[in-house]
Amino acid sequence: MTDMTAIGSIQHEPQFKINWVDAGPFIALAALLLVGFLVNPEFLSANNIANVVTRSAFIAIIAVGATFVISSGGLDLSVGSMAAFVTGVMILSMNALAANLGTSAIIAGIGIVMLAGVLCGLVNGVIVTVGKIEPFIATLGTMGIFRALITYLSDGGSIPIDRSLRDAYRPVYFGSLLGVPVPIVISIVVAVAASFILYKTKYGRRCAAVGANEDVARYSGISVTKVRTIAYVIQGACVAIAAICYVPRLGAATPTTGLLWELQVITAVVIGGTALRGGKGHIWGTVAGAVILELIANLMVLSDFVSEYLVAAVQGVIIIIAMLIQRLSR
Amino acid sequence: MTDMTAIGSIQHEPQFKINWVDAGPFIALAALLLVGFLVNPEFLSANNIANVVTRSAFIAIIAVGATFVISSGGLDLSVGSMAAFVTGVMILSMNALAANLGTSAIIAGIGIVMLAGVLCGLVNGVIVTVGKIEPFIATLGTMGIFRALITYLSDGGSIPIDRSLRDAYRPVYFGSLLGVPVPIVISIVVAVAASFILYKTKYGRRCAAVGANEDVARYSGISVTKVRTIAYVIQGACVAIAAICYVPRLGAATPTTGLLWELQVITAVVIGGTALRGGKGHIWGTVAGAVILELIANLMVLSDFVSEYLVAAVQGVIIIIAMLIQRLSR
Amino acid sequence: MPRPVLEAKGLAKKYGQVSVLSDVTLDIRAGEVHAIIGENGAGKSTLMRLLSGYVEPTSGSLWMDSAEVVFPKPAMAQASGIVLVHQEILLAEALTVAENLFLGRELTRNGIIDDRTMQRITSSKLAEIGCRVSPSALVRDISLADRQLVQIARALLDNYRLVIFDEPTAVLTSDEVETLLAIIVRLKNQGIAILYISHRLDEVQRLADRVTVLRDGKMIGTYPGRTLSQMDMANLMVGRELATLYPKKSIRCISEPMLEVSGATVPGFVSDISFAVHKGEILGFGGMIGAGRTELFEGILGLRPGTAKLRLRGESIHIRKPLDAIEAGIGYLTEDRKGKGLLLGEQLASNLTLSALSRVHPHRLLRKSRDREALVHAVDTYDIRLKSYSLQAGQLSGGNQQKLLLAKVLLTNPSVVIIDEPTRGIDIANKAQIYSFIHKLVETGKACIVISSEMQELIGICDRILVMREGRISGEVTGADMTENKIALLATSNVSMSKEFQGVRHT
Amino acid sequence: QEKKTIAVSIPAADHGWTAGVVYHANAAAKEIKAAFPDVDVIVKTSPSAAAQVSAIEDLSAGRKIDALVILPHSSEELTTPVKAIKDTGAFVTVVDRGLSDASIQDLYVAGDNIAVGHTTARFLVDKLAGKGNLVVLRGIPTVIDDERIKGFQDGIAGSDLKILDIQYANWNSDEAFKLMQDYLAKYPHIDAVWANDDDMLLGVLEAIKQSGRTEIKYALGGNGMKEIVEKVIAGDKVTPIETPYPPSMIKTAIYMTAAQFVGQAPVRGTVKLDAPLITQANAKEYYFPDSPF
Ligand SMILES: Nc1ncnc2c1ncn2[C@@H]1O[C@H](COP(=O)(O)OP(=O)(O)OP(=O)(O)O)[C@@H](O)[C@H]1O
Ligand SMILES: Nc1ncnc2c1ncn2[C@@H]1O[C@H](COP(=O)(O)OP(=O)(O)OP(=O)(O)O)[C@@H](O)[C@H]1O
Ligand SMILES: [Mg+2]
Ligand SMILES: [Mg+2]
Repeated sequence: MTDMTAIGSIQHEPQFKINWVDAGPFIALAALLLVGFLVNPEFLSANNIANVVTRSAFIAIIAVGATFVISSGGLDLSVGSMAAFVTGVMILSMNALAANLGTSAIIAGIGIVMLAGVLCGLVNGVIVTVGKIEPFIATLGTMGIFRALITYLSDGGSIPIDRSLRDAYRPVYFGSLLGVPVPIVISIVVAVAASFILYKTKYGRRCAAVGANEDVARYSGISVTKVRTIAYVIQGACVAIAAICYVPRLGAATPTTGLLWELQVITAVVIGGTALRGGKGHIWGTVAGAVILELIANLMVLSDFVSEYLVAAVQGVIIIIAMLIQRLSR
Repeated sequence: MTDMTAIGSIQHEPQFKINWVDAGPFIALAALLLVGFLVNPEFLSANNIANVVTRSAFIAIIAVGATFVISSGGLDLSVGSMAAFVTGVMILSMNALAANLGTSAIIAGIGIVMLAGVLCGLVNGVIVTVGKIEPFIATLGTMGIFRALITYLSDGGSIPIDRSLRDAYRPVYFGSLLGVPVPIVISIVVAVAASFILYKTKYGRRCAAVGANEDVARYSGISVTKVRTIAYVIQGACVAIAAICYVPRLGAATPTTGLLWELQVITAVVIGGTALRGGKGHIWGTVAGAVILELIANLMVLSDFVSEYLVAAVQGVIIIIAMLIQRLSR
Repeated sequence: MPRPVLEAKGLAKKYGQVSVLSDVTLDIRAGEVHAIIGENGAGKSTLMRLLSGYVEPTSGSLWMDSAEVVFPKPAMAQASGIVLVHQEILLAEALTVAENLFLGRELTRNGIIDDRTMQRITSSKLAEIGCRVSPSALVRDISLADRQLVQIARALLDNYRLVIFDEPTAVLTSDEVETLLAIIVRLKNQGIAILYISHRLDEVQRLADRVTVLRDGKMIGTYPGRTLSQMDMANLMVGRELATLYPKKSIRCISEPMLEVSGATVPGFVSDISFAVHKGEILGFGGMIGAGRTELFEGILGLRPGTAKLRLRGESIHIRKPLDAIEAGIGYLTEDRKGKGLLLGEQLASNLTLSALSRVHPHRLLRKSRDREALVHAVDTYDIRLKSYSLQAGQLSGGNQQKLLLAKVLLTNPSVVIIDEPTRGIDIANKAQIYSFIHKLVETGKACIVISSEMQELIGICDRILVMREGRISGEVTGADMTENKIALLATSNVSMSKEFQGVRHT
Repeated sequence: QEKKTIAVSIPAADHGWTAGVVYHANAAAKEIKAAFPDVDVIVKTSPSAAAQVSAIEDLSAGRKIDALVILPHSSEELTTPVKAIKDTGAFVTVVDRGLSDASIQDLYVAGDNIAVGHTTARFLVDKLAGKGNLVVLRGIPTVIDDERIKGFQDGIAGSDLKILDIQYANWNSDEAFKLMQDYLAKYPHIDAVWANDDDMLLGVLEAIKQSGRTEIKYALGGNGMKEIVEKVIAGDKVTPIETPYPPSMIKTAIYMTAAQFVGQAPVRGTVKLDAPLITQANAKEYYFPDSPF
């Protein structure tokens, strides 16, 4: 036999490698910014961009959680109603505590909403994993449940935050830290923490493994139930964090709060490059996806071409084009 | 050496075999009927059951189409808006033709709506297969597009059917054939035709193969693109048929027509036993799923236990329980 | 005598009413290679799954260190020191090689995933067994053989007391097999117990200290390895005397070209290959793993991007999509039966007829009875061993899946049959059947291309062998030149080609 | 003269009434732009309260706004953002739903949802002689819906009219059709139905027609949809009256706002639209055949 060194000359791993899957959503984002600028130069004004990015924080934070769920092979349609429900719970408990605690009721409220979010996530997780029900249906069910609960809590009306708390709480949405709006800071912190968990811990590795191939994960001694349940719990916590930022912005929880957020969240995750069938999650892509969605809506307001009736159509077209850009740039 | 006769006794398929996957949704349906009867005996009155089954016809017909799409590994979120859009197109063209054609404008309208449905389905199919965009996002995009188009066509208001056609067309929803309401007859015809296509034709086989494993299908000489596109076209045709039954019911298309039908449709398909990740479709299960959903809503109204605020919660719980029954009965 | 690492007493497994394994009693000792042999469907893989916690036995018990143990989960067997390398590849395709290797036992430093170390260990473990893929490559992108090696590396990562190999060499070429066998000997010398399943009886003969024979789910007996010849083993497995393995090469008139391929290029894998296969000819394709044989044919047949000029019976044809190939009469049997060949969750009959639906059902409607007829006929012709016609394809044993796949491809009645690894995982008795089948095919005027990593197989059945290396044809051997040495030389070095090979022979 | 910009922020056309709002707003914008080249009117629709907050931010970030006309999705959620606009010196006109802080509003064109419920209730109390069984359909759980229901409940308080059932039908005619079918199956005797919106009333009427039930004396809605006003004009027995809640109030508001810039007499304060009973006698005044609503 001749020696073996001759084999293996076809090198498939390029030396210099840009991860195009990760870059895709950012390219789409750049394209959108360009189009926006051409449509209306105001679009790129610092003020406008700050506004848009700030308000994309809710969806971004929730979508970061959804990246875990989707990466682990699940799906969560209940996030919008869950956001409304935990917001309601938070405001009710803060208002009740405000009399005794004063503004430190806000701290208590934050603790309570985190607990509520985690519990809601746990419920979703347990139904999906222990009940072994298709995530689509399970979370469609809890979506109805959370929505009904907030309707019940608000008697069909709205739950406004107590006046005495309003001003103390305001900076959480309207304030800024070193010139960066607080919600942006919070979402960056959430995204950093999430990338750490997803890319740097055993749990994150296992999350992707469960989503990529459940059987293989199980045979490798990974508890699929546990991993997926935790993903839903993380989702719940993210919803709670989003709720914390949300309250000062709108000052009330209503039965229509968070309506259809689930669609935006899933869209952000998918535009971000995470496949709906599970596997590797792309946290920063997700964040870019959330910003893209908010930018599209912003562009619709800033441009004057489109009949009000057709806004949804143009939005649909842009989302499809964004996906094409994202896909083709791989 | 032993002789060979021990081997080779191959079992044939058991003669008498209940297919439990298929039976699951029917067991859930039976359980629901029983519960309903206990809650309110009115529930099983012929009149009530006829009403409920009749109005489940739209969802059932569309869901039959969705069974093809989902079975082939796709998803279609646009069905509700598509239904609204093609309904609008149908009414507008019927009204325009009514002056010349009289009541035979209805026939023309039926032709036009079928064409419109098929075209809409084709658009979805092409975006998904040729554009290679995740079906969730692609059809979320077209969902916005169709919804915007009907809003545009109706100026945000409603497109009512011409008075001269109303009475001639009314029997398509309110009439009955041999005592069976026409929409039920139509959905049975659609379901029979669909089971025929899915279980008795080559296309049906290929559809399930594409959904089960795209690669295997491709290596077997099946054009994944073609099969999946056709599934979307079938979905479009089913939406058109549903629209045909729908028009006489309220006599108008509005921007709220078909709102959230997509969720009901997908739920019906999944409760019916078809897996969302693709593979074998269960047409009759789907039909049972559609009836189950409508019965749950009906039960909510007929029972007196539930506060109006909590209806959605109880509905969510029942859907989850129905899925559990469906799953456990396998 | 060393103490047994694991003892099985009266193990039995039933699926529903069907018994696939009964009353197996066996012990595996530290520092021995214990081979399990048997025909396809004899129950070897089932037995291994029972021993390693993937499947729970219907009755019987397992004992370690004189205490009864139960393994409700594979992880528990692994914790007790027992690991199984599967016959079918079980890796997460969307993850990288290193991620797969360390799945479920990731290394961390201060709670943070330590990718650097894991990749380094992966590299060295893979190098040890002669696998050269990058640790950061996605499993989806590596060849089947490499996947198998990754699976093996996974089992060698920790110090297990018993390593079970279920047909580890089925997808490997001879060099890799040698490396693997050397590793197994090393493990054995370290006192590790090895259970080894293979249909390559020469390996069994070289390695095994003891051999246990299964036939139709029953234990025939355990024999000292060295005392058995390959023929003895085959006879024990089959329960009757076996004829020769390879059919006699008949003298056929090979003149008329059937399929001519020129300038075939598959970007990244194959560049500018030309060859022809003739009516009545069996043309072999040899080479090392990664030579690009699979890609060549997938490119030609429209299964992956590639260009080629094709002439079938002298007339030029264009193949843009897989269906064109099937309709033109070119059948291709993929090497990846699990991922690309069969729908594992579907019934046997619908799998069988999937690419030949229009042939099997000439009418508009599908008829169950025609499916059934086709299945019964295929089971009969290809001797597919099954207990019930209503199984799903995934419930067949590996070798029987392969036979089903062969039946599926031949059902399209191709005039050129391209078989990628025809006897992967097929037992010795059935190999002979498949060889004779291939011969019958070409005798009826068809042409056959066989891609195989088993050089003996190529030599045994082919009229002519083309050897590929690094995406090009490096030489051709015919007649008396068809020896393992010649082929191996062409497959691995680039010096020899100039003399012996002057390009493709066109007639 | 400097060009003035009026921004109009309204809910997206998600059912008949909001569609009417969009229609009238667009019509007003077109007319004003044509009549006064120096005034620009930008109409933006938003599907939810959160989106409306965003839209207002976007409008003010993108350009200087001289006046804002807003029909808020909800009071609490929009108070703060509208105040921010007010602080830039813009003139603020609020339509239909007042903000939580009334001092923000320069001009308030108010509909009266409570009156919609109350007027209808008083009519029924009167016609049914204070006795009978009612079923009610609610819209989407929002403040508007709440107020109408509250007005209605106050209106029947003290009489022997009994609400047998009350459920949400999301201001959607399909859902109202189904809900009414179920009410009919559940209750053998119903004297009157109130759907708090005309979209829903259409579904209700269809369900009643299909059932062939004749004991239902009244089926009433609200909002002044043209199909229903036609019925009133025609003297329909079951739907003899209507309560207006005209979407054209947005047009009024836009015109009054524009008057700040072009008119001689700036208008401030509160304009309250009442919800009088539309009967056959006065129905023609409330009939706009060209409106989509
Ligand atoms: N140098 C290399 N390093 C890593 N991977 C390689 C290398 N060369 C080839 N490969 C992998 O091998 C595969 C090509 O093998 P292919 O299956 O075409 O070979 P083959 O000749 O058909 O071999 P066989 O069928 O025996 O496995 C490619 O998918 C590629 O990822
Ligand atoms: N899940 C299952 N349900 C029913 N039958 C099964 C199932 N799994 C395996 N079998 C049957 O068990 C028998 C033994 O299969 P097994 O895989 O153990 O064979 P094997 O000896 O490994 O064969 P091969 O050499 O072909 O791999 C086969 O007849 C197979 O069809
Ligand atoms: Mg096996
Ligand atoms: Mg190969």
